[in-house]
Amino acid sequence: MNGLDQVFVRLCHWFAGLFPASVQPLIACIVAITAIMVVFASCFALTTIVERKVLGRMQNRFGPNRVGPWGLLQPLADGLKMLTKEDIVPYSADKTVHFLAPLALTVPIWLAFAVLPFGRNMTAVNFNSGVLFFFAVGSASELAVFMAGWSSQNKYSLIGAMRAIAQMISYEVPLVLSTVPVLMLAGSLSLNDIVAAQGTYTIGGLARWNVFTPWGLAGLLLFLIAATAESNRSPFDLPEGESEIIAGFLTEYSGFKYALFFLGEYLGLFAITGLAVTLFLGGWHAPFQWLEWVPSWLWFAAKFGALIFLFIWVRATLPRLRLDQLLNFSWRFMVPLCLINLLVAVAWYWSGAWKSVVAMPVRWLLCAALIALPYHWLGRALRSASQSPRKYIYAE
Amino acid sequence: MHGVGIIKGMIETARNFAGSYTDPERLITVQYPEEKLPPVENARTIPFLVYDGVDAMAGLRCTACMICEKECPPQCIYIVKDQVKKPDFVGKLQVQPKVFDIDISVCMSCGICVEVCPFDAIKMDQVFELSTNDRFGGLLVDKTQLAKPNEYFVKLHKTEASEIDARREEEKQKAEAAAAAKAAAPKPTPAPAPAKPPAQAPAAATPPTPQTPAQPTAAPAPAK
Amino acid sequence: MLNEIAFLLCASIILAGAVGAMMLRNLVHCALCAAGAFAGLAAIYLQLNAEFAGFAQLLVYVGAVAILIVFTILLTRSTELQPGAVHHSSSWWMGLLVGGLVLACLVGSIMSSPSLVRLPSQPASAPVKGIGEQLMSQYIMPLETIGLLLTSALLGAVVIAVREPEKSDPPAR
Amino acid sequence: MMATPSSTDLAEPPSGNPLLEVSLGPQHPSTHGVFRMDVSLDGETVVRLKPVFGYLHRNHEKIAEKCTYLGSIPYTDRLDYICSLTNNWAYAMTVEKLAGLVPPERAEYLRVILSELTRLINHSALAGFLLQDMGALGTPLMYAFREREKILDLFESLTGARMMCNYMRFGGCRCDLPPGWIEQARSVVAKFPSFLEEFEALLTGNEILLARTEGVGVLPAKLAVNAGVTGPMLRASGVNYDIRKVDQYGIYGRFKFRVPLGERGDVFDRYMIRILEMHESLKILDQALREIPAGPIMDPKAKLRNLRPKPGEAYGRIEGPKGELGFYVISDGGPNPYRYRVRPPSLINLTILEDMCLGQTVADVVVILGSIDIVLGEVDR
Repeated sequence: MNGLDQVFVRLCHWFAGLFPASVQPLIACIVAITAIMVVFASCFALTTIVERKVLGRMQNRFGPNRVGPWGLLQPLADGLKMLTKEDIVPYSADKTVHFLAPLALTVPIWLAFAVLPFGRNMTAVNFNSGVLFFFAVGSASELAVFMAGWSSQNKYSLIGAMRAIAQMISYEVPLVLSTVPVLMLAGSLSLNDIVAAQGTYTIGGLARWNVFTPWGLAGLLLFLIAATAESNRSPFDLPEGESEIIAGFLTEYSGFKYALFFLGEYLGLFAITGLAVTLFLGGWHAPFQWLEWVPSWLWFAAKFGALIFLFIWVRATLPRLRLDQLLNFSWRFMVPLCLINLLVAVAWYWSGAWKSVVAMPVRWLLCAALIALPYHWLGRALRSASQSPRKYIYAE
Repeated sequence: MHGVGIIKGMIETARNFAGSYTDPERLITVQYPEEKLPPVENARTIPFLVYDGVDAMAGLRCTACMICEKECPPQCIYIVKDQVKKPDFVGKLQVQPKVFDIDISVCMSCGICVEVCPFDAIKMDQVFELSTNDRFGGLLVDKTQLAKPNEYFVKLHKTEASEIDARREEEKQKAEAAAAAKAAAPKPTPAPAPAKPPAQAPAAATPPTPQTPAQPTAAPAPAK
Repeated sequence: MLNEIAFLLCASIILAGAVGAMMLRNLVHCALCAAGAFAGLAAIYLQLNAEFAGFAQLLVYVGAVAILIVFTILLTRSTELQPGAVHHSSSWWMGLLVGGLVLACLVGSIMSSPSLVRLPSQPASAPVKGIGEQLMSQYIMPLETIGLLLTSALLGAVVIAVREPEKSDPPAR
Repeated sequence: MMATPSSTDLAEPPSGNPLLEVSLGPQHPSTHGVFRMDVSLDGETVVRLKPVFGYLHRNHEKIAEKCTYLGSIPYTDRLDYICSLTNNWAYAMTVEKLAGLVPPERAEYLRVILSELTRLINHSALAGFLLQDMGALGTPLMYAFREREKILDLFESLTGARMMCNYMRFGGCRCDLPPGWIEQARSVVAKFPSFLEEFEALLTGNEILLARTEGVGVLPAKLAVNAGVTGPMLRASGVNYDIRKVDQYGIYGRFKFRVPLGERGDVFDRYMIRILEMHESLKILDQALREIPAGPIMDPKAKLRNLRPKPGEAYGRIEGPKGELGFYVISDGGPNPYRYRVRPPSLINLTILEDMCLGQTVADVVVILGSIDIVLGEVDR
């Protein structure tokens, strides 16, 4: 059991051991970087094909199935196409900024993977304030999107960039706020500590993941909504809403630069999904004690895959919001709910001292009500006056 | 409760996701080059010229009456009459087309040529893989390319073709009977031996189309 | 040795960013250079083992302040100065004076700082927990004061932003 | 290009910001063909919108004046290429008026059945396209197309073509039903409600759809009437005007169906009216498929070629899926019409686009445009 669980860690140690002791930390670092880049780059390739297939199936189509067996080589074909396409830079574009924007998006996103614990002992860098690091490098993408939109000197790009910045700033607040209860109750900013805090089991053998508490469940939902907005995915894909502003800030990009943007967006999605798994879904821990024999990285991968599927599923179902509705939703719904969720987490924490048979259900009910009622009120306030049930009359 | 509509929608897409694996009603895509839908009898793409017998040019039913050229809405048919006449299925001498071209890049597959043809000579084909690299020459088809045997027509439009064939057969028998009656008076000799190729077996029927009572008023060549 | 190289690298990034922010013609370029300088500063913090300060610098300055600057530039919409025109502010001596004063203050405080005395290197990484506790006990008053100040600034901004449509509403009709 | 603060011909917008002039189209993902809107934006709010069309003009009316009466029928297919059969009907009806032909009973039933099937196609495709414009990534569109495919199969087995049907003739229909068609049509009609249910579960209650459509692009009843708007768009504004009821053309007087009317005239009403109309169409289909008699399908007086109506004029109109579709034909006794004119519902409904869009955002413009339901083939002709 332990062998399979630690197979990658041991492989890394063995490989580093081939080198003199003075460079071993450096080698270990390089191995970790290579592993992350290989795994997530192929994950990107896989996700593009899986996304298109799942979308297709949800729309009663096959999805791509022509290149290779079951269309599995489609990402390769797409990549080749992207690489061989002409790289067009508009005449009036700001060439330097136009060139730097895809780099500024993609490079910091890679850094974010450094702090994610992918399995037992499988964190590249264990920062004391890992969560903060994650958000810090993630915030660079806003600037990159702005650079792309502004430098293209195209009206659609500019509108897209403005939308993107407004959206990302607005949703960064609930994104960070929804993680605060987790940090607070774990008492640490380190992702490893947060995973460890969720690593124990109740008497029934069920894991103590954060998502199994009322505040954790609400927090996960809030986090996922904010994450969708942060990674510009449907229904929050306004910055590149193709039916309105062509492709938003990507309008003037082609070829490899476009591919880099594409890569950056997916990597951003992966990173934030990994963070959601770590913060709320117990990281690499098994949901039940008797399932602990399954390698930890497999658990991480399974949860990760499930969340990615959820994102695809949402994308297949929902229409897009409008910008003012999007911002209203963030400031008038998400942010207050996140703050209330903080209070709920505190209530949950303090009531934890109450030991009784009925304690658990009562606590659950109370905390769930504390979060559900504001949800209802805020939701009602969000609907405009024109949104009331209407009835249609029929003329004979 | 807010969010119920969204959840309902997501259940619907999930149902379709699962359904696309189990329910053929939900996944109706046809994997085109490998599998093709069975042809529909009424389907029409571009016109073709019907001929009887084995020799395509000799057996063409077309009498170059120019009606289709005149009626064609996008004017994609071009006909030149031949000075040499040839006998038709009842043995009557008829004008034949020297040139019969259809520009299928212009043709809009309406089938009006078929409706107005009094000789059942032009019918709608069902081929649809017509793309070519040569957009001018490749899409201008002449009478040799347009000519298809009657058996082909029977294969495509079974109901219509059998009706027409029956009518033509009746017509032919009538004509033969008339010829026999005429010939019986002086001497019983089969007349049309050298002019006509003998393998004109399945041909038969009257010129006017079944449902349309259109009379070939403008037809330069008399049908009977 | 490695440390020195890293420091020089970061310092040159900061310097280049700062000079760019000052000298470039295009305001958006200036803002982007400033963001680069902020990032360099964060790198220096990290090099000093001040993880929290470094990440906070990155999050707040690159993630928020730079964006804010860029947004302001875009909303005021004069991204490019007239080419060729030399811009001499009439109060250039005032700028010089302020710059000199700031420099003097910085030099004075650095020179009088006890940290100039080289001590044997100490691994003084401030844990996040420690920072939090200090903020909540020793520095509670300054923290609260800053909070109050920022809140009032925010409210003021909201008041300014809200007033505009009211003013322009009557003529629109 | 960056926005320039020039735009001298415009009044300063309320916020004092310079306007951003954007040309949406003619090559834009959601202009439903080649349609252009010159939009002036204050931020994202539309302060001026100028529709520009004509990119798909192909001289339909002039061609028809040079063509025989018969030769124009396939061209009418290509007006509104989603509903070729209703176009056929409107034109055939006009010429029948001109030439004094009366289609037999069976042909009238066939026309009703085919035009109601066309209405189903059009409305479901419209709802799909509307949601596509709203950013729903094609899922509703694909569901709509899945059902449309079944109806197109019916069309193909009857008329020989899926979209360019070219089926109706002056005094009747081109050919009779193939065996088994009625049963096939019945089964399609029987299954359609389950599709509508699925569609409504996916969309009608969806909070995002409600937020995007309610109160957006409101068209007051008075403005709608003054602008000559017809069809579901007019009824969504609450005006009871359905030519099937007003004229009772064909044999529509025999069927029992109701006309749903909207309350507020916003995009949601326009979406919902179409869904409700599909339910009513199913009722008509149900009755027609049950009652269709046997008999001839052509007026014996009708002749296919060389139609030369007596000199005179006629205007025939039907309730097309998009609104009042009318043909105006003047005959001078010759083989082709002296004057031929189409009243395209898409074009006339499109004319009030600016009135509905002012004060809304760019994102709303595409949704409002989608809710008008235009086909550029008909707008530009």
